Amino acid sequence: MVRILLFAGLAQQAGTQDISINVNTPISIIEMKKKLQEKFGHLNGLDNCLTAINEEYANESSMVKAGDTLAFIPPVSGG
Amino acid sequence: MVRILLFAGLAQQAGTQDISINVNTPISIIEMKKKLQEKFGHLNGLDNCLTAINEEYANESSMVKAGDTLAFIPPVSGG
Amino acid sequence: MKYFNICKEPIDNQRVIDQVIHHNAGAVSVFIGTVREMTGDKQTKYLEYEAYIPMAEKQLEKIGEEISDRWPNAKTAITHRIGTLQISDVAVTIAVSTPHRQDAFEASRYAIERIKEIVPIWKKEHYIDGEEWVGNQKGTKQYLSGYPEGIENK
Amino acid sequence: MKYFNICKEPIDNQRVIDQVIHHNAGAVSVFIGTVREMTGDKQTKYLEYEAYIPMAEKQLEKIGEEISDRWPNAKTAITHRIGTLQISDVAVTIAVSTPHRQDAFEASRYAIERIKEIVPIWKKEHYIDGEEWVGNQKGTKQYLSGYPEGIENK
Repeated sequence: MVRILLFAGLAQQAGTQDISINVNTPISIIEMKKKLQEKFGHLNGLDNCLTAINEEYANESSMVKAGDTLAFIPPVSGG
Repeated sequence: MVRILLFAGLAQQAGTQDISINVNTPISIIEMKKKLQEKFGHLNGLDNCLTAINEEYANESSMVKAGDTLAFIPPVSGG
Repeated sequence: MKYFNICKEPIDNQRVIDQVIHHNAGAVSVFIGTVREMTGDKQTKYLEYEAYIPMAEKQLEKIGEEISDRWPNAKTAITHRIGTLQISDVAVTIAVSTPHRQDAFEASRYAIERIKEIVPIWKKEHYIDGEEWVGNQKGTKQYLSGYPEGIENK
Repeated sequence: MKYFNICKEPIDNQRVIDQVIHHNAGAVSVFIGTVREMTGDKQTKYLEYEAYIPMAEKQLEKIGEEISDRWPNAKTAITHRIGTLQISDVAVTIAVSTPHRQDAFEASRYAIERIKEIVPIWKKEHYIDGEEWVGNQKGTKQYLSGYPEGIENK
């Protein structure tokens, strides 16, 4: 299982912040985005948001494997 | 009487912070500096320090009269 | 208290300041972000901040390291509050101490700019007449590399 | 408490900060000057500050007015301590609030630079091996006009 974290507008659209998705072999973040859209329908901002694997920024071609935590990070607005 | 205030190194050299000097008619700050040097001998830094009359910066040709407070202000170093 | 901290309670500014004062500091520049009521003609009722807490604290720590790289004698502490904040509440307190004042100002300013770039914290404005997540949620800004500015693939 | 204050007791930073926080402030830049132990290879034991108190408070107030002229929505509070200060003690706390952060940083920095130019406060360094009044007491700097920079004859 890969733990998926959603925040801000993404979490609001999906109606959840924290889900798990089963993966048998490592898959890229791009592929995981497709899985998410299958599950939740179109999520505004998913395409261009940042991502982090295990709390470190990653890019779309980075691979996630079972046990990883993948976070989708909309444009930040702290401060 | 004109009240004279001295600070920092000037007060230390003169051995006092606060003295009064009698004036019958208004005199310029330049003249008052001469009176001070007569009283205390040479005071290092008196020539080029700033001055204030009644808590406002003044210049050497400004006149002081009885009832005024004249402060000699060595280069400041607050902060 | 942690030097790089996400908290849910009101921020104690003095505690953040105390974390950076030491015998060879001569200057402390503190930046405090507070909740402002008016933005243009929009009136804020209150704000909500959300964070990816463990990663946000790591990114704050990274900002502290970047500051130490650029200003070798600087010491940094940052606390950001999340949850519901009312008008005038403190959202973030940054304190940077250095031997001399110019560095303190520059480093403190650097810290707030970096927070707005790389720290996973989100602000939702609750206006009198609506609400919105702030930060270009509509997706008009592209992060072509997949990374925020200054964050590199390792 | 006065917004522009010379005090003999330790400075309460939070009280200075509280004086400038209000509903349309979004940013507060605070500058805190502390007593540093080492200056080059000179070791400070403690400092003494002296002020021409009523004039110093007037000049601090003048700095506040200058800031309001340059940054119209800024609100400023400044407290400077005098007397004997030990290493790490706070000598001065400046707080400036503005709607947006850039102005707060600029105004706070402006305030500390102006304090060093026009406010009649003097610092005496007590080093391990001697003491001296700081601030060009030897008289090598000339004030040709009789006024410090930016102070004009009225």
